[in-house]
Amino acid sequence: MSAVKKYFSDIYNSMATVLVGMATTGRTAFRKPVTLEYPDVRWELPERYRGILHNRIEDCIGCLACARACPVNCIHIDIVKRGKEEYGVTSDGTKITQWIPRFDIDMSLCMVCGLCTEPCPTECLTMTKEYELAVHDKHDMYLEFALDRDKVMAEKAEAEKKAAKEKAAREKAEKEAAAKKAAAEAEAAGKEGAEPEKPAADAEADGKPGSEEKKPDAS
Amino acid sequence: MPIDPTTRPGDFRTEEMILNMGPQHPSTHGVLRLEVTTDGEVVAAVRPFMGYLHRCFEKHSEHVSWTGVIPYTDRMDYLAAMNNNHGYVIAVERLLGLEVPERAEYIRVIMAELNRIASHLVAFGTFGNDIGAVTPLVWSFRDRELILDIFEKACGARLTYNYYRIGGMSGDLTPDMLEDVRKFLDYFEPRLKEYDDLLSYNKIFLERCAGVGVIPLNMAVNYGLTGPALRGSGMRWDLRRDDPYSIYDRFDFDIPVGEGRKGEIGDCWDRYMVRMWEMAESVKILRQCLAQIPEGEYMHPKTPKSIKPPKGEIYVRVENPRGELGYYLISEGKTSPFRVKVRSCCFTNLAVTPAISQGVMIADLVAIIGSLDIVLGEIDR
Amino acid sequence: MSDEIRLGVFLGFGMITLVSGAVVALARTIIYSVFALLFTFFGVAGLYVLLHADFLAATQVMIYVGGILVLLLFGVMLTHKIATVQLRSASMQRGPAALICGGLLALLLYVIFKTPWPVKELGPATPTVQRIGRYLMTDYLLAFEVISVLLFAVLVGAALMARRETNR
Amino acid sequence: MKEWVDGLVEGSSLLQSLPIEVSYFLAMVFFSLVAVGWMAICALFFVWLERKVSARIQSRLGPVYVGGRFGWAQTPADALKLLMKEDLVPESADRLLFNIAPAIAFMATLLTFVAIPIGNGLVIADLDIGIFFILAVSSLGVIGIIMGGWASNSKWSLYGGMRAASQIVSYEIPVALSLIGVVMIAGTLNLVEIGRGQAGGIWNWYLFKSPFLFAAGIVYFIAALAEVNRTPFDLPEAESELVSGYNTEYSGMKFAFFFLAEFANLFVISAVAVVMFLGAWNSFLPWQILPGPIWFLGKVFFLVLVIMWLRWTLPRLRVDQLMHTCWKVLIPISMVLLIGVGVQMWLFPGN
Repeated sequence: MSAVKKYFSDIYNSMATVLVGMATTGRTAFRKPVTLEYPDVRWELPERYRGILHNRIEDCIGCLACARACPVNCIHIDIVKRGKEEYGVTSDGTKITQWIPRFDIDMSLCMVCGLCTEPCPTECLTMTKEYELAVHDKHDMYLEFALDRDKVMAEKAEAEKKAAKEKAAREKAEKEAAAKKAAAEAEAAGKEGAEPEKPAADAEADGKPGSEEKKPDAS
Repeated sequence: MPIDPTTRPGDFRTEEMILNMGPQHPSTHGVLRLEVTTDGEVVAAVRPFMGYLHRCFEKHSEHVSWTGVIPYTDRMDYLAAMNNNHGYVIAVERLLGLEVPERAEYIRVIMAELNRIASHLVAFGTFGNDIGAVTPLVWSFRDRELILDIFEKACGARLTYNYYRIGGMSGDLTPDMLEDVRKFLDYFEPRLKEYDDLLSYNKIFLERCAGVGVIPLNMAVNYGLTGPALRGSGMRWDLRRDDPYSIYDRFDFDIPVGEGRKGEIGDCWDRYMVRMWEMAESVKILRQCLAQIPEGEYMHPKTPKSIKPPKGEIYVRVENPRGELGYYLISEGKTSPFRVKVRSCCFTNLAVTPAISQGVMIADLVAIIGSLDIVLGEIDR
Repeated sequence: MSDEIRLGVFLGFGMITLVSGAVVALARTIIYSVFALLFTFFGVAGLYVLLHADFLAATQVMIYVGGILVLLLFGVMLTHKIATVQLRSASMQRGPAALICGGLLALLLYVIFKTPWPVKELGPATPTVQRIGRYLMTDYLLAFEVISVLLFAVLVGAALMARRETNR
Repeated sequence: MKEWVDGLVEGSSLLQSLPIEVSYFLAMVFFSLVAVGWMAICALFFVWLERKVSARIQSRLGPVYVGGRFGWAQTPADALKLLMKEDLVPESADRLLFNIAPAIAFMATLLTFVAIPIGNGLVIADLDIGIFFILAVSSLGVIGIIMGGWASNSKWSLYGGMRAASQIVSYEIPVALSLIGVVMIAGTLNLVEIGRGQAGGIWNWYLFKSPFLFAAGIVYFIAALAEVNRTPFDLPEAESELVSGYNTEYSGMKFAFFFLAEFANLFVISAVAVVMFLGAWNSFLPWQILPGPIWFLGKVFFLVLVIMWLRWTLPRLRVDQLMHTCWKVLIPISMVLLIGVGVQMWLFPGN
């Protein structure tokens, strides 16, 4: 008899649980969907989000702590010490004592663990909120942060040269003007001469290239 | 064809077919390959093959710093990365003899239990998908996202967290994150009932799971099963209670075990249901954590910058969502470990498959694999 | 419908039936024979429709195609190596076979042409279902019941065999 | 159709100048195209509906982007994509059978569309054996599925084909048995006649005419789900077990044919349920407020919605349980119900 009972209770159970399940799904159907329409609406990323790496090279002192901490060795840094030459200070006041000709991060190797950002003493290596890592060429994943020092130096030298030249020119002009002025004053005291124009070009070259300068480097 | 005179009617000689299931197959949970010998729809023998996701974790660990191993542990059981981290940092801290601040311990437990819920949610969803219901999968991922949001706020990542550090955590849990956890728990508890309505007690689901893939208790012990697979077979064994690590001895929670309510003890339904019940227990633990969490440091202030544990070796095991995860570390006093050996729970759990899947149907095989809830990242490492 | 169209449709269905029947007999691959049988049944069903026996045609399709053909396919697929597509059927002793078939054909043709067939003008189509039902329950009840009992015995036997195999 | 063509010919001088055979032929071609178009529209709409329903059930949005509002152009776009895809035939497949299998599956469904009345007399072929014709022709589809499964020369496909064969052949029986009750009460196999018999209010619908027919309606619904391979009976294409079952190896246009046939079958089983049990094109009040086709399509879409709702709720049965459900539950019950209907007709003749 129990077999007969089981037969009918099975049928009843199937029907009943199917209806319970349908009620559950039916109720959900009238709830608000949770979909975020991604390209149009974007998720607000939290503060600690670990996206693509970025290095503010101006603040980097080349201590190699990040490269040592990286478990996959995707940070390549070259440092050169050039005697006592100064390379300026970081924004928090640390002296930069070495030239960093190469600061490359291979994002295609990086596993975005964030271990490299923790030991950074000047907090110049950070993880941005950039998470759309797809690129068309894998070399685009190879980020080069180092300033091209030679170029910078050349620019600096050029700027200095230019400045010197301008200084000389200005001095000359001033001298001429002074002479002229003196002459004019001597010539006609009541008539006022136009002041010599100030050279517009900045003396100090501020032509630092963009920090995210990319080069198709096969490395 | 000459007929064998000894053949009696009914003694049909049938030919067995070898079916190659995976490594690319919807229900093998990754890149598991099963060589299934089938007799029609009936499985005669199963041979699991793995190694398609082998990444030399153990060897690699010998070449990175002690801290550098942590992100690699994330990638073993990628559905329970927090728990993986937990075991490893405990092992290194014991080598170092480092005490972890109280608050850090609480954060660790909160994270581990949240991750246990997230992991069990995936298990629930994928198991439903294996049985043929797609909606549980989407629902479980919908709710898991909320946990991942908390993780993302806490550590910045949604899958490979790398949140635990030797000596503490990489960041504190701010009050709004704790509020998020509380909100999640309030949202999540009614969902558990919905999951039961949708799947757990559905008659078709019961037919598919109850009494299928039964692992008797002695077999479970002999095969070294751990976690829900062992508890599903009726053994009340949970490292959080039986070998407490971290601060698990402070919490009051039950250890659900399979009771064979709908079929036999140790069937797929029991293993599945143990996970569902465990989620409720994790909620309990989390509520206690939120009530008790003290103020304080989240990182031990005296954690050495360069970690060099003294010479020695240690074995630490923790209760992962999928079972007992053991770390065996040997230190030579250097900056990187001499040897890291992982006792993988999924690996041992998978080993029982051939033993219990003889004579089942192909659909049952899928259910068995799903109920063992394996993660190939951990099996292959 | 005019007679020319009727003739054309008849010839069309006849061709389908004959050609696919030939494929059934001559195909080297058994599975092709079985699938060609599908078109044979279909052609025959078409001929039935042409004779206003629509119920019979539907029955033909339902029972032969939906049931028997599927069973045949099942049998062919299950009893041979299913992993390979090479299911061949060899034809042998063609000479004697051709002789017998030719004789049979001649006999049939003789019978067909010699029999005084009662020719009747085909009236408009009328529903046949009710008449068939009445005949089955009155005039042909015995045949109907005998066939049912036979089929029932077959069913029981098949179930018995299937059960024994699983108990093995 | 004949009357329609005759009427048209009488009204048009151009058609009168042509031989009547040409008119018939043109009408045949026209109605075939109507059936194909109707089937394609149904299938495309159902695919879209399925996506939306599944999305709502799963807290998602579903297609929103293509075509502006509601993503209505998503399925036409998908269809276009499928048609333009490369036509792949696996190397070791049986080319001939592989190619004609989708056509057979498609044809079987198409033929059933011919006999379904969507309004009072609105039917392409008003057949005296209507419901029997639909049952017979829909059993053709299984041949296409087996053929495709076998010709793919893939083990997964073969399993799918085998499962489909055993499942569909088995479930034809409860489908037919549960429909016979209605045929007995209606006294005709003609679908239009059956539909007319249910006019005049919801209490005249055969589903509510007798408790036995009510149960038979449920049995039909369940069995029909199994016959068109919908969850919880979607074993032939059980994705988590057999990858994709019989259409594993299919892609592009041929896959589209299988897919189209599958979704069009949804319409067929719902339409049959509506005609046989749910009053066809009649409104649930004694008077017809809206045109018949609107009622008919409304009911069909409601049933389709329920089928989709079921699909996104339920897990899948196992093969042996499927057979158990059919042979040990549905067939005995439908036989009992049949006897019940007979007894009812005998006790209350003329009701």
